[in-house]
Amino acid sequence: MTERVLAPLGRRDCEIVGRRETGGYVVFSALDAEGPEPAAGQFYMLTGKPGWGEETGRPYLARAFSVAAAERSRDQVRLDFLAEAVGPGTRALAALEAGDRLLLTGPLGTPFSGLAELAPGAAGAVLVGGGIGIAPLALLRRQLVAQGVPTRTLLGFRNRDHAGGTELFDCSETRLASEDGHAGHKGFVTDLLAVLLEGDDSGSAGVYACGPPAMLEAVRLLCAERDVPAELAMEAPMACGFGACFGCAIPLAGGGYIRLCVDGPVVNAAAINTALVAGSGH
Amino acid sequence: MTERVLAPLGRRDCEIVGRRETGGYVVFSALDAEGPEPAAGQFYMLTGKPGWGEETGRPYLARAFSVAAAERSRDQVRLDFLAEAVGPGTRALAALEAGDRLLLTGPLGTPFSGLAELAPGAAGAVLVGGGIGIAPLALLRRQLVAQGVPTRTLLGFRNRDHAGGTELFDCSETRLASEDGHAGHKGFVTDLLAVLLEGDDSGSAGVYACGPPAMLEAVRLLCAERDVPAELAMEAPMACGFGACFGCAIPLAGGGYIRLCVDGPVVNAAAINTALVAGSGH
Amino acid sequence: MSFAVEIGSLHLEHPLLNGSGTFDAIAARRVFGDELIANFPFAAFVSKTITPEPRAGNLPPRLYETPSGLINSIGLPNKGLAGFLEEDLPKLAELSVPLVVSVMSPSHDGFAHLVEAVAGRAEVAALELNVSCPNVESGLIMGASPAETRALMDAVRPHSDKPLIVKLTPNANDPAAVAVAAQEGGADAVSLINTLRARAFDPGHGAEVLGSGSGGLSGAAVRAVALDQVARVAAAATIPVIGMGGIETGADALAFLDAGARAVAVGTATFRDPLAAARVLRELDEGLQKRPNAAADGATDVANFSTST
Amino acid sequence: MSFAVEIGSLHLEHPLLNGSGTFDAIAARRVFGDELIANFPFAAFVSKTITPEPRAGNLPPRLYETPSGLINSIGLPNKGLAGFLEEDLPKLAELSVPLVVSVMSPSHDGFAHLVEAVAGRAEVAALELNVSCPNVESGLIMGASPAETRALMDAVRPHSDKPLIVKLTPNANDPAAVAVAAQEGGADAVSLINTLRARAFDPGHGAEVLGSGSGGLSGAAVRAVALDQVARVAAAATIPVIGMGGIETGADALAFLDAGARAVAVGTATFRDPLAAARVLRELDEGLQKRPNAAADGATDVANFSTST
Ligand SMILES: Cc1cc2nc3c(=O)[nH]c(=O)nc-3n(C[C@H](O)[C@H](O)[C@H](O)COP(=O)(O)OP(=O)(O)OC[C@H]3O[C@@H](n4cnc5c(N)ncnc54)[C@H](O)[C@@H]3O)c2cc1C
Ligand SMILES: Cc1cc2nc3c(=O)[nH]c(=O)nc-3n(C[C@H](O)[C@H](O)[C@H](O)COP(=O)(O)OP(=O)(O)OC[C@H]3O[C@@H](n4cnc5c(N)ncnc54)[C@H](O)[C@@H]3O)c2cc1C
Ligand SMILES: Cc1cc2nc3c(=O)[nH]c(=O)nc-3n(C[C@H](O)[C@H](O)[C@H](O)COP(=O)(O)O)c2cc1C
Ligand SMILES: Cc1cc2nc3c(=O)[nH]c(=O)nc-3n(C[C@H](O)[C@H](O)[C@H](O)COP(=O)(O)O)c2cc1C
Ligand code: FES
Ligand code: FES
Repeated sequence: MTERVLAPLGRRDCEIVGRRETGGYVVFSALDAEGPEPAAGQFYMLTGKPGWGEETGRPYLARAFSVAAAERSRDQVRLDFLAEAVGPGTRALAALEAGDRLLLTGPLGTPFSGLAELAPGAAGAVLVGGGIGIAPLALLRRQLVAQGVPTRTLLGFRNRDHAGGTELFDCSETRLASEDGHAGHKGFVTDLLAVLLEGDDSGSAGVYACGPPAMLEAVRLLCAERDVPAELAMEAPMACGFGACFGCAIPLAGGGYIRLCVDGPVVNAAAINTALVAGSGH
Repeated sequence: MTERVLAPLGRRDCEIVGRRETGGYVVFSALDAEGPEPAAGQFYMLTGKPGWGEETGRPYLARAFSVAAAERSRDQVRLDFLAEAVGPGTRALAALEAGDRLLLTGPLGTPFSGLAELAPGAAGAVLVGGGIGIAPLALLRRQLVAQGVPTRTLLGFRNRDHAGGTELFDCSETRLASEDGHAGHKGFVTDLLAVLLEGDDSGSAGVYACGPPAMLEAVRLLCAERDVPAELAMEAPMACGFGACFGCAIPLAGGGYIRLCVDGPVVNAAAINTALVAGSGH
Repeated sequence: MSFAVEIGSLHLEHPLLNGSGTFDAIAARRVFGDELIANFPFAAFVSKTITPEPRAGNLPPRLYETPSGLINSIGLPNKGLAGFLEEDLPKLAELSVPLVVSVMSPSHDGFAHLVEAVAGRAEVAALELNVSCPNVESGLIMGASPAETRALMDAVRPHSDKPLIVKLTPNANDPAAVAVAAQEGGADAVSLINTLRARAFDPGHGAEVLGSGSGGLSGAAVRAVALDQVARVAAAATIPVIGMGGIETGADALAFLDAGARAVAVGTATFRDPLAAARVLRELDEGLQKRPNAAADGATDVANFSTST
Repeated sequence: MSFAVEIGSLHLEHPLLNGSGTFDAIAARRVFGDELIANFPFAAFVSKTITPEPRAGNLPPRLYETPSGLINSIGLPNKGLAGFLEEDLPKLAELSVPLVVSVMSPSHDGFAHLVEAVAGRAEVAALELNVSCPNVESGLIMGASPAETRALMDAVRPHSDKPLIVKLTPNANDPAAVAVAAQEGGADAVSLINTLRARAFDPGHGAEVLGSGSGGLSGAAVRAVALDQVARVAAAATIPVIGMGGIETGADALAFLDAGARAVAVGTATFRDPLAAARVLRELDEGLQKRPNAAADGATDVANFSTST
């Protein structure tokens, strides 16, 4: 799970084979006839079908998407993406239907580390997802469970309109939080994390988190306080996804920047300066 | 038929209610809930659905389309357009399906004159269409026939791939020509016109033509030679369609230019300098 | 929400104008009828540029669509001063909004004469000086350098008390310096951007597509460039700035106000939708209401808002 | 079809390069593996601009998508001369194509030192001089005027015999005059366009989006502007011109050759598709074959073709 899976060179033309709505989100699936199986935390750059320039004249560049599920059958890989329509690009992708084409490059980026690597000796993994950020954790959970790693999952949502995709997780192991109280604990998912880490012995867990910048920053601070190793899957504006543009800069704790697309999107929480980077999510 | 029908101010959002292929062309139909019935020869500016910028980054502006059929039912008008996919804009329009939206402005432009006005005392009308240029003649033929004007129709096509839509005409009154001989006379539609005018008494017909620049120029010269009054529905690159951009210039016989979108697209053949205007068709 | 803007003695009910040469109110009335007069989308009508003598315009083709943009090489077809005053001015006077007449001449004398003749008509509220043409005397584009612009202002300013708006060219090293020169020469406002020099080739045979060889780029493609120039000009000059270049939505218009423009113009977007400006105004109003600093009672004033940034 | 192009002693198998700063061959090899080396899409690799000292780059956000374009404010992050020579150069030497190193310094001395140190390395086939930065001595952009450009050439030319390519800035009154100055100062080629100055504002709160305030526009939106500047430069200069700005298809590349460019570079299009340049090359070949003047035996030569227009 810790190896970066290489991407075939170039952009591939894939067929959309499914689309369904899940709460306020959409899951769309593409058949990748040439690509490898991605590791959890890796992502793809996606482009949807052409059409008239919208009033905004966008989208123009491809959009970065984590892969939420990947299933190999014979020599094809079915990739499931979880989308929240927040702008012209995600809107176009969320509107794709079976039979449409999807252009993709990937898998890209550094995946999540294995638990033994992130937190040697830890008894289990804690997954903390917020909003659309639950996507890469769905694939991570599957891979951890397949390896027999005890895994607890905490998922948080703003409100009913900004929630969905929990069926990608096994509900018996999942605890929910929502700011409007429509599901689970009324409040932040990091409230759940604080309680959970309180009960744990120090050093007994490794945390994997993905979500909005404010959530990731709260996770980073909580874990730093308690010396719990943590990996964060972050966002930044990305033009290329493969290290070409230097646009996806994230400030390091020691000064300077990394390119999130090649040295991330999964970063060790201790390595970065803050998860509250301007432009790094919405 | 000679009055310019005014356009409602602004762009309207219409529903596509039908699409069918006809030879190498496509007929698509939209329901115009607010607009008037257009006169033959008028056109609309059309924009299809938004999407990702194609590799070419186009289409951006609306595209000019003649109306091929218009049928009022209660307070709605069903508009049929005949499309040949020659570039990104026409490709996007030809791919529209029932349920899609179409943005349109119109009806625009000066329509064909009535026969009595074009050729006072003439016994009948001759319609000469080439390629996708048959579209406005389909509507004109219906309007002439409804007025009891004897109408003969000559339609020409390059080859099988660039032909279609003849079912929009009544085949008993229609003669075909094709350069590859796949239908009707092997040769140009203007061959048919020359023969037909040869047999006619001078002054007994008025000609209405629409098609590629070379065809229109041949019609113009033929009719000038024989003193037959003729109207040509021409093309020019159009950014706006309502006189705003001055881009659609067509040179006049007496020098200077007209704007084809407001002083055309139907022009009297005697008024223009040549139908072979650079950029005025493909 | 009070949307009114003053540019010298030119009163605008709201901050949206048309770009010169991108709307012909007379032709549009033929097409859309009197509905156009009742629902005129602009706060003032800016005429297409007129020149001393009639011009037929450039050889076709005059248009070429580019990604999110349009190249035009129209060549300023117009009836000339006499034809404009006689035929067009009476019709334009029927509009319900103030009239701004755009003028251009390749010589200082010609420019001064145009300004005097046009400004002398009561129907005309203000003039826009199109300085994107070469000066026949110096061979330089009139608006490409501060010195050329200042010399032109010195030649025309004495000929009218009406507001003179200088329309800057974006094909310059330093539009802000040109704007300052216009201001020092007595301009009441500057407007920008005019089109960016552009060209296209036909893939079939490799020759230039446009009849005149090259043209000017407008539309959404130039918006980011226009915003940068407007921000630089507004930071350097104190007279009002009228911003334009690719405005298609209220958010776009708001960005120009944020950059320091007092009013904005819609050009190419009108080609796609004759009422684009009306939609932009609606969206602009909504966008301002959503601002954290928008007064709860809806008293936000665009003019104040934009000068305060 | 022979596609080879010579730019001084720099031999290119075909006319397609990458734009400086739009492809990182080292990072791409981490992502795509050795398939990248086997199928390298460019005829030479142009490095990101390096400066004398290391630079971290600009504050994020650094990117903003515009209609058919991209604004970047990357700020030239790089390891500095020493870091580049030590860490990157050995890796770049493993590529199967010649290496062009882009350099920039805010002082003439610094520029001269960079040129000498980089050109002294056998792995380096040619240098590109990025002159889009202000000169610390004069405060003027080095490439914005002919005089500044000539002074820079006089300072650096004596320090290397390798081909020097001057990368022109498009934010100038007259890029053709700057190109001629570079040529007179001994440049072997010029390349253009670099990005157009651009800016964006956040509709939510009205502040500039980019961390550094403004940035540069690239991508399809700038293509028509780039084609005009390339045509003007190629008409004025006799040294080879490397054209770029929004090239995404073979037809686009062909248009730059028609405008007079000898070679072309693909930048932003690579972000959408890492193999965009390979597709562009294929399409360019097809486009040339379809030309009425294409020799039936396929002997059309891009270099001849482009110099003959
Ligand atoms: C590694 C990675 C993985 C990701 N995984 C997922 C995923 O699995 N599912 C998912 O739904 N999303 C995911 N995202 C986020 C997704 O890529 C963005 O939401 C998407 O790029 C936004 O594009 P858009 O066109 O829809 O919206 P945009 O309009 O581009 O952006 C949305 C918001 O950002 C601001 N914004 C940024 N740039 C602009 C601009 N140029 N113009 C206007 N507004 C702008 C606005 O406030 C806007 O509301 C991921 C991002 C990264 C980096
Ligand atoms: C009044 C009027 C009525 C019309 N009625 C009809 C109709 O009923 N049915 C119909 O199918 N068509 C009709 N047309 C033609 C139609 O508007 C054009 O075919 C359409 O605008 C072409 O757009 P496109 O994007 O498909 O192709 P484009 O690529 O815009 O143009 C097609 C060809 O023109 C050239 N070209 C022009 N501009 C460019 C450019 N910017 N970039 C690249 N190539 C360019 C190319 O050679 C290309 O192959 C009408 C036109 C007018 C003026
Ligand atoms: C077809 C066309 C014609 C134009 N004619 C003129 C003109 O006569 N005078 C002038 O000052 N500007 C002219 N312009 C420039 C516009 O007024 C405006 O400055 C420019 O198009 C940028 O705005 P936009 O992107 O909203 O169109 C013209 C622009 C276009 C597209
Ligand atoms: C993200 C980004 C970074 C760039 N960095 C550099 C650079 O370091 N040095 C340079 O000379 N040009 C740089 N450029 C400019 C490009 O090389 C090229 O001139 C410009 O982008 C136009 O080409 P395009 O439209 O194909 O991208 C950069 C462009 C982009 C988009
Ligand atoms: S997205 Fe381009 S370098 Fe990271
Ligand atoms: S298309 Fe704009 S004036 Fe005719």
